[in-house]
Amino acid sequence: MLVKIVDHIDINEAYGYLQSPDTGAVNLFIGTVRNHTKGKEVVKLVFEAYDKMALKEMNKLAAVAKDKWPIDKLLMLHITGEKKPGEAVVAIGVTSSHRDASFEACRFLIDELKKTVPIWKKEFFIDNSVWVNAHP
Amino acid sequence: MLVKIVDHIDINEAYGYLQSPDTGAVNLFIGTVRNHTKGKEVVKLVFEAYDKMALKEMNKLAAVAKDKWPIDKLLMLHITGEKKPGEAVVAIGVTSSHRDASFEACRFLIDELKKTVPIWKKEFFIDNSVWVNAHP
Amino acid sequence: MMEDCTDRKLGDQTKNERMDVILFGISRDIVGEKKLKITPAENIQTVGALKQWMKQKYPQLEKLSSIAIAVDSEYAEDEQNLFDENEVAIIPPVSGG
Amino acid sequence: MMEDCTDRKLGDQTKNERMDVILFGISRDIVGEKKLKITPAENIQTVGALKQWMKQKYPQLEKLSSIAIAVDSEYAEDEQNLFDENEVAIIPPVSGG
Repeated sequence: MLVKIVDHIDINEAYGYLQSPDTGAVNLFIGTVRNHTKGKEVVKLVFEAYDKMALKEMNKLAAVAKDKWPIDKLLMLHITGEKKPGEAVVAIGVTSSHRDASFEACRFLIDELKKTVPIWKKEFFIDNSVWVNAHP
Repeated sequence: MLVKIVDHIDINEAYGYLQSPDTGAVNLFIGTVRNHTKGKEVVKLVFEAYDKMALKEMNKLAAVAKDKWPIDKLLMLHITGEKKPGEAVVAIGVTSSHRDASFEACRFLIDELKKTVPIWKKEFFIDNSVWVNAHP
Repeated sequence: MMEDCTDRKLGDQTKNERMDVILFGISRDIVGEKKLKITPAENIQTVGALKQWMKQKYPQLEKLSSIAIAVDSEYAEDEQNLFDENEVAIIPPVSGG
Repeated sequence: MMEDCTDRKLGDQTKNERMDVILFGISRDIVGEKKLKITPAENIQTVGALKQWMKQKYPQLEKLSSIAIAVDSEYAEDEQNLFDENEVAIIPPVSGG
């Protein structure tokens, strides 16, 4: 299980961790910065985390997933700092003997991460910036 | 759209193709060789394909997926030849604005590939070998 | 007119003296060849007839989970006619991925 | 006995003259600081009381989609008591991923 807050996500490293001769199915989800949101051009994103708590919450989710599905390897990486369009901000990976489990667990982890893990994203447009989800 | 029969799958290259500044969600499924099946140790797998037809069928599936989901980038790679446990034999990737679409389309493509694409896998054990799925 | 047709047909048969059937995976192992040459004397006109002929000649094909025929690299129904210019292949149960 | 307790309580108050509240994202922007120091004089005993106090002091917090409090880096219910040794943080709506 590899759960980390990092500066940069390296896909090769992530896959290297997930690859296993014991199991045949790897599902990897990568969230990247989009160059637009609601019709406005996005210049960059800045992420900050309550690191200690974010790691705790991510580890809780990983434990729930391991209870629900037969998982061989599990990876959750989230960056903090500044990222430009196209760059990876989150990587979730699950290796299992069954592709059902790898898809479902990966989906569960990214969905739940977005709900509970204390990480915040600020979108920078050409003329202003906003904390995403802050207001209804 | 990148649909290919290859000798070797390079995850970094695959991700490089899927990464897009326009869309935020990449789902990548990688199937690898398992070192055991039904309790028997697997030494290697050998894949062969009816290349021309396999590519046609893969492209048909890609077209169906593009009709069903909003897809920005789509990748289907399958190897032929000999692979050892841990090595990647298939990579399916879908990039979309929505993670729903990326997960669902990726799942659809690997499920259908296994059903219709003319590729055959021979499992080599220590003492014998079998064409997978050949017999009931 | 009729004579013209017959001439052409005979001419074609001379040019293409056999149908090639491409073999993969276990069906290649069973037949023992990558390509099977079927002479016009066998008079195989449809996909279904080819399947029947193959299963009779190679009874081990009968034991497979399924067997399909591809014509010009597309899955073909039993009713489909076979022509000399077609590329024909036996598709045993697939196992990619 | 009663005197002992009072002594200890006074001693604690002297040691920890304020509660630190860690701030992130938009709540940090609203308050204008990374850490808010709350004196014992405010007499905030529970998570719910802290929320109320924060919203009164910084009315813009009221406009957020939600606001949670973490105690020792765990989400906490309104009823939970706050102690001097707790690490307390305001959790505005999360937006990771």
